[in-house]
Amino acid sequence: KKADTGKPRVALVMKSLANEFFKTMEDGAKAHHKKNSDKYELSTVGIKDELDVAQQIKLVESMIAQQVDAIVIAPADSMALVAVCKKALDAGITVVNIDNKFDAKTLTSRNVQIPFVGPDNRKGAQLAGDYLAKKLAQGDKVAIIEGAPNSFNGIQRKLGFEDAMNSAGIKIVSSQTGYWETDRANKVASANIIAEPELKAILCANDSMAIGALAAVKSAGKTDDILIVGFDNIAAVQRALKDGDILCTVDQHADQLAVFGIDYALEMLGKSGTPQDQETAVDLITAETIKRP
Amino acid sequence: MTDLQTDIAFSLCGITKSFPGVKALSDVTFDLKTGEVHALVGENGAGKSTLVKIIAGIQSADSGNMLIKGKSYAPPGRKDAENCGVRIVMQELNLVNNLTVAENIFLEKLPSRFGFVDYPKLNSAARRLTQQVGLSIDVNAKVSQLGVGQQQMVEIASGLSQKCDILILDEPTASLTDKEAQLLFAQIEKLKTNGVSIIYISHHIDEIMRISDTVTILRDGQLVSSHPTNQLNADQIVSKMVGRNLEHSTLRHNTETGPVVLRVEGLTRGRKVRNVSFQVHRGEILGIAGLMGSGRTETMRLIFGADKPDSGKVYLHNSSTPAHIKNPRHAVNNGIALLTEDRKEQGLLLPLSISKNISLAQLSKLCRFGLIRNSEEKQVAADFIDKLSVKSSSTEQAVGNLSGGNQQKVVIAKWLYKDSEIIIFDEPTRGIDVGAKFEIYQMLDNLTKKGKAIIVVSSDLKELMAISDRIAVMSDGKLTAEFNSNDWSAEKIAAAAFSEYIN
Amino acid sequence: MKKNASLPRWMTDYCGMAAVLVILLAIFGSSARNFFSPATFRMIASQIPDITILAVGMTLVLIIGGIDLSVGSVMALCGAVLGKSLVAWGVPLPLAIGACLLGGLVCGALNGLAVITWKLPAFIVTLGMLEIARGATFLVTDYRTIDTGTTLEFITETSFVGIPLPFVIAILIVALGQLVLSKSIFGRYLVAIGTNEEAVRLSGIDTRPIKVGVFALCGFLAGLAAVIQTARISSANPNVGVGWELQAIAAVVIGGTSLMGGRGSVIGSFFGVLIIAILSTGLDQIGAEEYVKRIITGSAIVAAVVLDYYRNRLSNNKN
Amino acid sequence: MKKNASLPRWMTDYCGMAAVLVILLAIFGSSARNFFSPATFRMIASQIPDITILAVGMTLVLIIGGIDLSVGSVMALCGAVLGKSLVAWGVPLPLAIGACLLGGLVCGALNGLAVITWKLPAFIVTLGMLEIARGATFLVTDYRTIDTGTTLEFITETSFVGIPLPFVIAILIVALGQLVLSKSIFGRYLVAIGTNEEAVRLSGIDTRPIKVGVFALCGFLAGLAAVIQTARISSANPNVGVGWELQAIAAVVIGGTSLMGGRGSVIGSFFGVLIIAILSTGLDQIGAEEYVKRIITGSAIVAAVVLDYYRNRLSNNKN
Ligand SMILES: Nc1ncnc2c1ncn2[C@@H]1O[C@H](COP(=O)(O)OP(=O)(O)OP(=O)(O)O)[C@@H](O)[C@H]1O
Ligand SMILES: Nc1ncnc2c1ncn2[C@@H]1O[C@H](COP(=O)(O)OP(=O)(O)OP(=O)(O)O)[C@@H](O)[C@H]1O
Ligand SMILES: [Mg+2]
Ligand SMILES: [Mg+2]
Repeated sequence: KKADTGKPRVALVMKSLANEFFKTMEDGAKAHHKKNSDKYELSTVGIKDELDVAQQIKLVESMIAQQVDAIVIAPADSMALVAVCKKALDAGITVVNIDNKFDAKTLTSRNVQIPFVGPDNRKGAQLAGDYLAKKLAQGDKVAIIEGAPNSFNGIQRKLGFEDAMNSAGIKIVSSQTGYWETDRANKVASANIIAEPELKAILCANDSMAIGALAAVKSAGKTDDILIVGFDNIAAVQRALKDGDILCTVDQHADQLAVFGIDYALEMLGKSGTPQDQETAVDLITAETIKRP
Repeated sequence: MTDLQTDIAFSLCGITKSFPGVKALSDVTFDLKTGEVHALVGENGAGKSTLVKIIAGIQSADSGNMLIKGKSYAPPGRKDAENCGVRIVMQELNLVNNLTVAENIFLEKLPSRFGFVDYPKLNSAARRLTQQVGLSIDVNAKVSQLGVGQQQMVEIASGLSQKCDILILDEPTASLTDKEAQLLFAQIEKLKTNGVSIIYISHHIDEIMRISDTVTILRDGQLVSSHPTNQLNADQIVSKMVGRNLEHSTLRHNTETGPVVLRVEGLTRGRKVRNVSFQVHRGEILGIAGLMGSGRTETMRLIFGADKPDSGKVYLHNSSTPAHIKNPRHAVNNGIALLTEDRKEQGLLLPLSISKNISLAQLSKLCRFGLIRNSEEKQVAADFIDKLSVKSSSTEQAVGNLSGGNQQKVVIAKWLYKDSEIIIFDEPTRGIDVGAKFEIYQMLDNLTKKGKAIIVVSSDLKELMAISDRIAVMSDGKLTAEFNSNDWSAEKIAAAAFSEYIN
Repeated sequence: MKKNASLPRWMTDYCGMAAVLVILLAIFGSSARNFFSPATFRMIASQIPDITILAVGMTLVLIIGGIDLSVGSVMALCGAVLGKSLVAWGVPLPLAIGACLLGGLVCGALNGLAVITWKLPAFIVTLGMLEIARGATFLVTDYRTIDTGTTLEFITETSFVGIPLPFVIAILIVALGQLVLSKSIFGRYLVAIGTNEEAVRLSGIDTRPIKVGVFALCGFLAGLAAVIQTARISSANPNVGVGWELQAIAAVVIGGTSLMGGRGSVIGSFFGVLIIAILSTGLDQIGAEEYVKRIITGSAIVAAVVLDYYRNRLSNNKN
Repeated sequence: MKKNASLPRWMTDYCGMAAVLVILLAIFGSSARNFFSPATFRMIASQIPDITILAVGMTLVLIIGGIDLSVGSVMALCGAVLGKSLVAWGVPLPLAIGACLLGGLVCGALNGLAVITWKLPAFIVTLGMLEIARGATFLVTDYRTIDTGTTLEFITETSFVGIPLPFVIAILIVALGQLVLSKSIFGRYLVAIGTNEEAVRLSGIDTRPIKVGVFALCGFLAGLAAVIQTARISSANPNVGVGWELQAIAAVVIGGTSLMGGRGSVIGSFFGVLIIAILSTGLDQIGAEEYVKRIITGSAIVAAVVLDYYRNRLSNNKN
């Protein structure tokens, strides 16, 4: 069932193509493919935002229709995509899960096995939270700005932040969604700052929201009092990290995430047997780690 | 006929109705006999439409009561009135443009089977009705494709579509030509013999004299008199309406016309306007006569640039090069004004005030530093309200709340304020009362004295013969004849109007 | 002359859109791999039923001169109700589906009632409902996707002569919608209200129940779409349907329905849905970049209505 | 009598909304901590200028009976152009701002031109532009946030007697907008076109340049909003402004502008923006759950227009 060229065809099904993080992921995959163009063919597709589950199902179906050999998917919903991925498996397609882990219960209830290759978001968030905790004292007050409701990664990161704060005895006074957006986060952060004058830090579930929180802190004139934590290590926060405006962020190597998945899929194509999950690295990024070459 | 008591089909007593700023009706009382045509006359804004709307359940009275065949009657809505046997054809068109003629005629009672419209039945019933009123069009045509006159006839057909005991006709002939009016009178005659009572509103006194049995006269919302028609003559009716005697200075003998200011050559658009040529001089009134749908309105719209002609040229001020009038703005800039026949759809900004409607075409004159001077604007409006005796509560009253005739006066005021050189009036006196008509004739006369060139399109032949210097006649899109005041007669004009339809 | 006038009318009404479809198919057929495979068409048939059903409801609402911005949220809410009743509350399937449809009907009727009671613009009422229904969805689902397992799979797996049940339902609804619109008294009143509501009211027809009815119907259809949509993704996702209202409106307008009311066609809307579906499937299959997709989709929406303008001019000139 | 009629008119026009504001302030003042602090008002003043400016443009577009769904995307595109010119292309600041404003003007003018050339509904044209401008934004930014550093900070940091520059600009635009609308010929034409375009055309006024002008102005204001928005978050985000068009429309309609055209007020829109801003700030400050926020926001949007209905009835009865 190989394509005319004889090379395996891998489809990378993304959660969103209109977002920096996923763009980096896609670019990484493309760069990898360029280097290894003799080994496989790659097509990348994605939905316009992370909300349109039905559209992503369509994409998987359309990949099944095109009879690709492997699908590497960052599912927009950890349950809703399981059924269609099962269809792909039934059609003899290799499926690898990246970025957003499928719900374990759903997988077992449908009796499918799809390996997850990716970072542990909760662990990453905890790393950042622990680093922040060192700068704070017990009983200090912080706020969390969450990702979009129902987003698996958003929930994991929130949980990671909470783990760190709880173990350090720091109080979370507010936890509201910023929908991953800069502007929304800016407004929530501004409100937090006013509602809680002793606020010491804002933990944001991604860097776009950290940028919004930073703007809020600046306009409130509290740059020295409130620390900001982000996630993803995007290009736009590099300056803020260096200047210490943002305390730290977490790098889960977006450019490599898809590549790990593709590699794993290619590896699996040759083999049979029960695939295992594979965890990838998450690193804490601070002003110091940046300055290090 | 039995005794007098049972003869009364309907009576109303002490009807009073106020709107913000106006008392439209005060204490109106009269009886309607079975099988009579009861005419309701009065100046614009006298309250005629308001009164019949109350009878038809469209508006409710502030006080007073009504009786139908001795039983108390206070319809909360039009449907209830219809259930009591009262139907109305309203003054303003109320048709659904996107539906067919047949659907419009039977809108409230579409024949159906299992919730689905029974089209064969609907169309044959509609065809019968349109033939009765003399409307020779496809009942499957959309109403939006009809001219105003034809739409008026659809309204009439709709009014006749169901059986009723009392039929109200509010200015049904305002945009009909004589031919259609005659057919309507025949229908009215037939209904009368079937015992239907008819309330008939019109500004045409001759019609009233001809078809009505009783005339009730309203002035400023009050009942002035109610008499059998044969006890009155036309002059008496008019003087009771306006509350004074009108001097008749109707005929116009202004032979002093200047050079040609507008020359139309070979104007053509589809079948509706075919190779029309004519010219108008300074200080002259050119009347345009023709049957309904003969293309008069279309021709005027072409001259004004509201529609694009297929071919033909318009020359202005004796120039030998044709004027480039591509849109109404060019026309207005070239000193042409057009009073459209459909004031509601094309002439007025109904929710806006009188003053804003009058100033619309000439705002730059009211401006200083790019800002409109409101006091000046109101002053201008007040002057015109005075000059044209527009019945209104203030210059800031919404035009939509004025009576039909007064709305027409506002449109006229807008163009008078614009002060163009060539003014085209399409049915300028549609819905205007006798008194005001004479004022408008007077005004037209004054305009010619100022050297304006005027074209008047009218379905009222008598009116045209009274005010025009020349009359051009259109028939089925062609200009078939031109008459001077010394050689025209109603017969000749009618013959020319029919000429293209015969054969 | 009558025959002459009505035949081209019918043809020009849809042949413009059919032409667009053919062009799209030709473009993608030649540029996307395996585009002309039965799988592509099976996929489209399985994917458009929900949006088609929404578009039918939207067509009727637009025809009376209204708009319903809440269909996407209401669909999500109905799906949530369905999922929650099945999974958490253990309600039997027919009852759960009934609750789902009823939920849609109620949301729609509330829209309609607000519109007639306070004479509010439908735009703002349904914008409010968009937020409220989404909030209610979050409340019902606790922001989490509800896995409905295999309970609803029978819906997508039943098929008639190879045509999946949802597609059959959608086609039936389109046919029924068109029939009601063009032949029934209710349908005629919709057109009449959209053209000149005052005239209809003055004819002694109470327009209010008709308006409430249309909004309720639109909500009910959103409930039906929710059943199909939930079955298709085997789960009730609280974020589903965001932006679907605009997609439905775009399809309906491409299909020739006027946003000003008074003119429209359900079959046209179906063509509109097809055009958008094929465009988006095709762009996905050729693997176009997101920005390219956006620009092409936007241009295509405008181009389709521009085409309609020229088609109208053409057919008017012929007459 | 004339005086009597005009004084209450003026007062009732805005006092309904002022009452809503007072109620909101009272509720949040008693439930949110530190709500009545200067910081809250400074924050609101720093956050509403961009949406206020969008709302002014939207008001004018709605008054002519149009709509502009593209303002959010166009703002994002303008921001992207600004950020990219500053950071990647090293364009001097005034030029970059000029390019940003020009970009908005061009997008708006294109909307207007499409509307008049093909007589299309503004809804569908601007829906197309919504997609196209977003696509163009992705193209310009390559989907990435552009950090504008401190270049634009002077905009947010300049202030006059304690009032930040963006707020001053927004207030000026509101005042100017209201003046133009109620006193200038252009403004009068807008109202007239929204009331009965055909009558305006037949009064010898070419409505087409006016319509293009309004859309262009709305686009230009989106560009201006982009400058302020980019300065506020010190970066150009390609996903900014999603859904802002509906937010702006909601504010404008709450402010008493009719979606049918012909009636509206810029000052009213400003009140509408304030109501929505205070509602959302208040809900953020009390830390309400997301579903509560949604339900309250939706209900408040509808409630505000319902209130307007009763206010109108009240003031009509008084006359
Ligand atoms: N809805 C309304 N609001 C305010 N005033 C109104 C309203 N309807 C009618 N009027 C006023 O009531 C008066 C009577 O109007 P009506 O339409 O009954 O006059 P009419 O006799 O039919 O006149 P015409 O011959 O011009 O049709 C007029 O002064 C008019 O301005
Ligand atoms: N918009 C339109 N679409 C199709 N046909 C039209 C339209 N407007 C007018 N007509 C038709 O064109 C013909 C000429 O109409 P026009 O209004 O110019 O005639 P008219 O002489 O002014 O008569 P009327 O007394 O009806 O105003 C009529 O048969 C009319 O039905
Ligand atoms: Mg009248
Ligand atoms: Mg005419």
